[in-house]
Amino acid sequence: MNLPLTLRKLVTVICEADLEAHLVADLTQLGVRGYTITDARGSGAHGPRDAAWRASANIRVELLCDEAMAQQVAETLHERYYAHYGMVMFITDAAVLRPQKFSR
Amino acid sequence: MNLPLTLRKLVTVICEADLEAHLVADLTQLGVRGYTITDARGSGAHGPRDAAWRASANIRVELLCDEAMAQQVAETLHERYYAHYGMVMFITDAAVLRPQKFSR
Amino acid sequence: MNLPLTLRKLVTVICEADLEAHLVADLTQLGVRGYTITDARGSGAHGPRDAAWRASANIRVELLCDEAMAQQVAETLHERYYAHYGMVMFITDAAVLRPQKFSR
Amino acid sequence: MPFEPVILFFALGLLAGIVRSDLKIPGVVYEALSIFLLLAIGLKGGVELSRHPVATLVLPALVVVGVAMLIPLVAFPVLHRLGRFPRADAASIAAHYGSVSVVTFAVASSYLLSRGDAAEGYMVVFLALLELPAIVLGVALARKGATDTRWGPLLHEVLAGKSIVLLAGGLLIGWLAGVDGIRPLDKVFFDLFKGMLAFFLLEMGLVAASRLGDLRRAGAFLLGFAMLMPLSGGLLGVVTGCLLGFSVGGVMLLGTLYASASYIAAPAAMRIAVPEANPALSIGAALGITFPFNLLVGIPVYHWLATQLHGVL
Amino acid sequence: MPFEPVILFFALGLLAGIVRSDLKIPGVVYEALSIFLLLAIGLKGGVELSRHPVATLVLPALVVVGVAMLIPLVAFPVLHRLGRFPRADAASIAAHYGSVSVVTFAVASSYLLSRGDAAEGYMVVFLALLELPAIVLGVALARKGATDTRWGPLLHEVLAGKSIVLLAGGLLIGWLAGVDGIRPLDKVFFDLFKGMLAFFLLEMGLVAASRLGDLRRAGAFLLGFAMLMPLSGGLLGVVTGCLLGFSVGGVMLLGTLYASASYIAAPAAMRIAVPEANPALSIGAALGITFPFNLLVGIPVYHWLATQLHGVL
Amino acid sequence: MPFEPVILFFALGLLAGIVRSDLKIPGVVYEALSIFLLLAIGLKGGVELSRHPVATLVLPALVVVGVAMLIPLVAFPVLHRLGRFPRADAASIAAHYGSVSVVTFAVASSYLLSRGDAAEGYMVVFLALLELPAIVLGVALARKGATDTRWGPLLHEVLAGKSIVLLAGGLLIGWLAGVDGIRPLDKVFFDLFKGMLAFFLLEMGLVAASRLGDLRRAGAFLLGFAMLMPLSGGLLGVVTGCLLGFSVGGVMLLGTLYASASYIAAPAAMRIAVPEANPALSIGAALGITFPFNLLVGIPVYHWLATQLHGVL
Ligand SMILES: Nc1ncnc2c1ncn2[C@@H]1O[C@H](COP(=O)(O)O)[C@@H](O)[C@H]1O
Ligand SMILES: Nc1ncnc2c1ncn2[C@@H]1O[C@H](COP(=O)(O)O)[C@@H](O)[C@H]1O
Ligand SMILES: Nc1ncnc2c1ncn2[C@@H]1O[C@H](COP(=O)(O)O)[C@@H](O)[C@H]1O
Ligand code: NA
Ligand code: NA
Ligand code: NA
Repeated sequence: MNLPLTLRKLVTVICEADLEAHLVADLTQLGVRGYTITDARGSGAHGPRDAAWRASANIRVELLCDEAMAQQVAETLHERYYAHYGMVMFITDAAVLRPQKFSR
Repeated sequence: MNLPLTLRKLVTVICEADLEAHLVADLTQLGVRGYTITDARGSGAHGPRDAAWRASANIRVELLCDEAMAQQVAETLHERYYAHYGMVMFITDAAVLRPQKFSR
Repeated sequence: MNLPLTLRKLVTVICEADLEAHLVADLTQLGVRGYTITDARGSGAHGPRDAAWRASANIRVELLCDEAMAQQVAETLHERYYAHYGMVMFITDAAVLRPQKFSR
Repeated sequence: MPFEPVILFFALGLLAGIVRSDLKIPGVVYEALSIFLLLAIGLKGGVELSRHPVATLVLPALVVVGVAMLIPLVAFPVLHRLGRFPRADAASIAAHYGSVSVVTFAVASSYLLSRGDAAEGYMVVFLALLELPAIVLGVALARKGATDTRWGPLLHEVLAGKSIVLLAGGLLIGWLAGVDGIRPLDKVFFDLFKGMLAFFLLEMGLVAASRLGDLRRAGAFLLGFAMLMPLSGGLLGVVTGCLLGFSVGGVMLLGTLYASASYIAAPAAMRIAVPEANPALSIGAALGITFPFNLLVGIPVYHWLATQLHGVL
Repeated sequence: MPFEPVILFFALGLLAGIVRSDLKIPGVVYEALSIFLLLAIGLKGGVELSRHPVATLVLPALVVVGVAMLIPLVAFPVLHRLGRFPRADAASIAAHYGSVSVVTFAVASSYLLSRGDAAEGYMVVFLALLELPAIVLGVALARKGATDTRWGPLLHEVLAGKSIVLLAGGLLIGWLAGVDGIRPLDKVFFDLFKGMLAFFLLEMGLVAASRLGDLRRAGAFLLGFAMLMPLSGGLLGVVTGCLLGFSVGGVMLLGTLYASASYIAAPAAMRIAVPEANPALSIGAALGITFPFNLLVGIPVYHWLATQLHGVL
Repeated sequence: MPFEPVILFFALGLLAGIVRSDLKIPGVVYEALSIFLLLAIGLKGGVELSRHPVATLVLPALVVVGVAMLIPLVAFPVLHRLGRFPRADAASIAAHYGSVSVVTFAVASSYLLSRGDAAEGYMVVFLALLELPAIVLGVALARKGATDTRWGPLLHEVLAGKSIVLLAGGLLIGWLAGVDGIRPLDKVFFDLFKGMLAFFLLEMGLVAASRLGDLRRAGAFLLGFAMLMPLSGGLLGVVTGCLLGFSVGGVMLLGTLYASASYIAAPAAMRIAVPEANPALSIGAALGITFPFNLLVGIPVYHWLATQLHGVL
């Protein structure tokens, strides 16, 4: 391997589209330096969500960061949203080229 | 780490959009409790699929579950679709907060 | 486990939508046999990208391949795009059913 | 009872959803159509408004909004005490019914039009004004006793929400441009209105079909509420309109506004402000029952009420 | 030979695709336009139907559908025996050609209109009726001998598929509402029809361009089939139409229906019901060859045939 | 100074963006509207062109394009020397200002129309011709001395880009079909034009609002440039138009073309050809300042200039 790869965390959050602005505000406040959002639909404990209109649409948010931030994001979202909103979060390892870009 | 994380499986399936209803029926029948779908395009052994119309559109299905279910989903989809449809599946480890939500 | 799973690499690239045709050409030239693209928005070092029009839209490209190809793709994209474009890349392990489909 | 064909599009969508057709109208088309309808309604109202001295509207507007607040104030105890719904759910549903449905208003206007009846153009102003207050009231009811409600973000959420921005923006543009200024835009915003409404109703039918399951779970009390509440609201609106001296058409439209339940602004706002309320209940009732009920039964009834009570009161 | 400008939009799309332009029409626009066209065609047909006693259509409908079944029954052995296509592919292609193309029908109607020719309004009913049976037949041909075909899901797939739901729904709404009821919707569903068709053809051109590669691989036999089959089908339709006593316009439209190949309902249904068939072959032929062939050559030919054989037969 | 209501839609979008409304127009709607506008403008120009002997346009076209090249050739040193922008940025911004904005042109045409003024229909041809050369020049300026520019892909990028394909394709279709051939499409492409433009401007306002932040960082020099450059370009266009003997309307439109800055073709092309240039600068200036400046101030000024200098020069 020529390019050195470093492990970081990839946090993926799937939740109601109505939360987008609030989630982005939370992430920004936590000091996150980047994120990626795609539109999604799905099904879960809160029933089917077919994205036919905004009230039934989901988003899928991805966030590359270091382990401490991943933990902080997980805690914050867990505390603020898990009780009342459709939300699923999972964390995987991901190898990146520029570890400093995803640290703080 | 304050919040305890448990490892589960993340199954990702990429396939022809025409299969969506059938796939969802399969997953429901297998007892899956949640899934997430996004629209996609791409290319593979079945040629380029540019999503310009439904016949050339793909979907990307994600499914958090335990290992047994992941294996069962992989087997079922493999058996039903791999022979004749454009389909790619891969499984990764993912850490989740509520393991019981993704078990059965 | 009945179906044998083999580890391959999943390369995910998030970048400006304007690069799509060029990226696809690069991947094809490198001999990649398949990829998947979804539309995305997000934020990063190059500021917020809200996908309100093409100039501010992102794409998310996924690529299952073997380790050597993953390294080659990472190098090529790093060399051609990292200096001047909004681009993030990360690599994870993924278990697949047909390893030969994602090798070369 | 004259016949309004746009309702058939709603029925078609409902049917397609029930038979699990693969007919799907993409979410972005829903978005685009709702932007079109809100803007067009605003523009139309603004043009009408440009013919009126705005100052004369202040008093009726205050009355219209004030009386409308009775709706959530009555709905809340009915749901909470009688219906035994948790405080949050009762407040959220009350907010939906206190606020208004733009599409129901559009169908009622269209109903009037196809009968050749006129109505005060400034009814659209009331439509815009009625959107917000019931939502604020609903949050206050849900939060009673609690002191941590962040009102700033909530007010911003609704006031800067797309329905207020487009309705009020359209009103302003229509008012500034006037009849002549808007004329070059008539071909899109007025001529296409009814056809676009038909399309939107097709989508609403599909969406409503996917809500029918929620309703089965919601129980008979909510079902009854979702039909009696609009009838009571409609009567209140008709009486208020008569007392304010509106034309028969105006009276009927105010009845419809009071009777209708919001499913654009209210669901989004309540989801954030009262997260513990179950949206399946409020949206299921407003969209699954009250919306079709008003289309099929309510609108003709409010019209009949208007003709009966107009002049008498 | 009069000139139909909407075809130029197809050519522009094709050209843009061939020079690999970055012009892309989003998939949701394709969806929205196809919903519009299906609904508008259904409505138009329904309005026409409301002027006719429906009972008189039963017999011609049976004949039209019955005779149309000859198309897949002839196409299948031609492809399987002569063309040496595997059973599944031959059956799938046969099903596409036995079913009908809504857009080809729309262009043919538009061609008639710009010539000032009239046609029976109820031809749309045949359009809706012809969609399904060839698909069922195609599946039966593919599955011959096999006993495990799940017909229930297949019938549901097509009958509850968006093209039948919208065509039949439009027909019903048009029929119920009648000329006067539909009038307020004319500005969208009728006035905009041709422009929307032009847009859709632009997209079809882009899609067709991306299918040209498939065709090169498909070989000369399929290429020839994709031009001779519509000509034969067109002749069959013209003869049938003459014997049923339709007007010249009606005869020409029936020729076009028989000649056209489906690329909305059939591909989706065959993909599920006969998965081992290669969609590149059927869609490549139907969309890459037969569709443009009918636009450029077929429609004028069927019109000429109709004028020649009408009254003679 | 007459009043053009479509500008109010831009203002509404800008305002909605500034107050951080949740009003979002989906990206695909932006795409669909821009395809509509480009095609409609092309068609309109093509129809006009079909009334003229094309050969007489060759000379004026050469002059119009040749003189327009002065714009990037002046803008580049101003930005690079005076403004101390890096070579790549100076060249990229110069390319944007040398190229043209389709929507600005549309608003100017609409401005003329609502005043009842006529203009040469073939101005659209100049619009299409002016899109490309400044972009090529900009790349050459950025790459001066470098020998590794891959011109092939760049030319393909612009020539096969959606704006050229749709403008040129529309021109050709309009020209081939002529007034009568296009008439059935008028209901979509001409009647809906202004309403669609209003919608598009609403979106542009939202997009422009999200660019205001970039501008604050860009500094006063670029701000001044983004207003003085269009005024100078506009004057150059007006003088050129007068010398070429165009009508007042044509003179004003040429002024607008010269004054306008591209934000469809140029950003996409420069992003690929000159990646080291910061798009926030060029798009921020072109869309955040020059576009609204031209709408509010520029267009009336160029019209005034045209009336003053026409006949005098
Ligand atoms: N097991 C799962 N796997 C993947 N996605 C899920 C899963 N469960 C829920 N989701 C997604 O998360 C959203 C909210 O989930 P829930 O809170 O369970 O309703 C759903 O609409 C799905 O899109
Ligand atoms: N190597 C790959 N990496 C990522 N996605 C792939 C890959 N191969 C195929 N795909 C996706 O899976 C779909 C079906 O693949 P295939 O069956 O190979 O045609 C393609 O259209 C792609 O979207
Ligand atoms: N830390 C991150 N996590 C997830 N996505 C990111 C991250 N940083 C950047 N991105 C995505 O990559 C795009 C380009 O990133 P950048 O080059 O940092 O501007 C952004 O618009 C985001 O969509
Ligand atoms: Na109400
Ligand atoms: Na046929
Ligand atoms: Na310019």
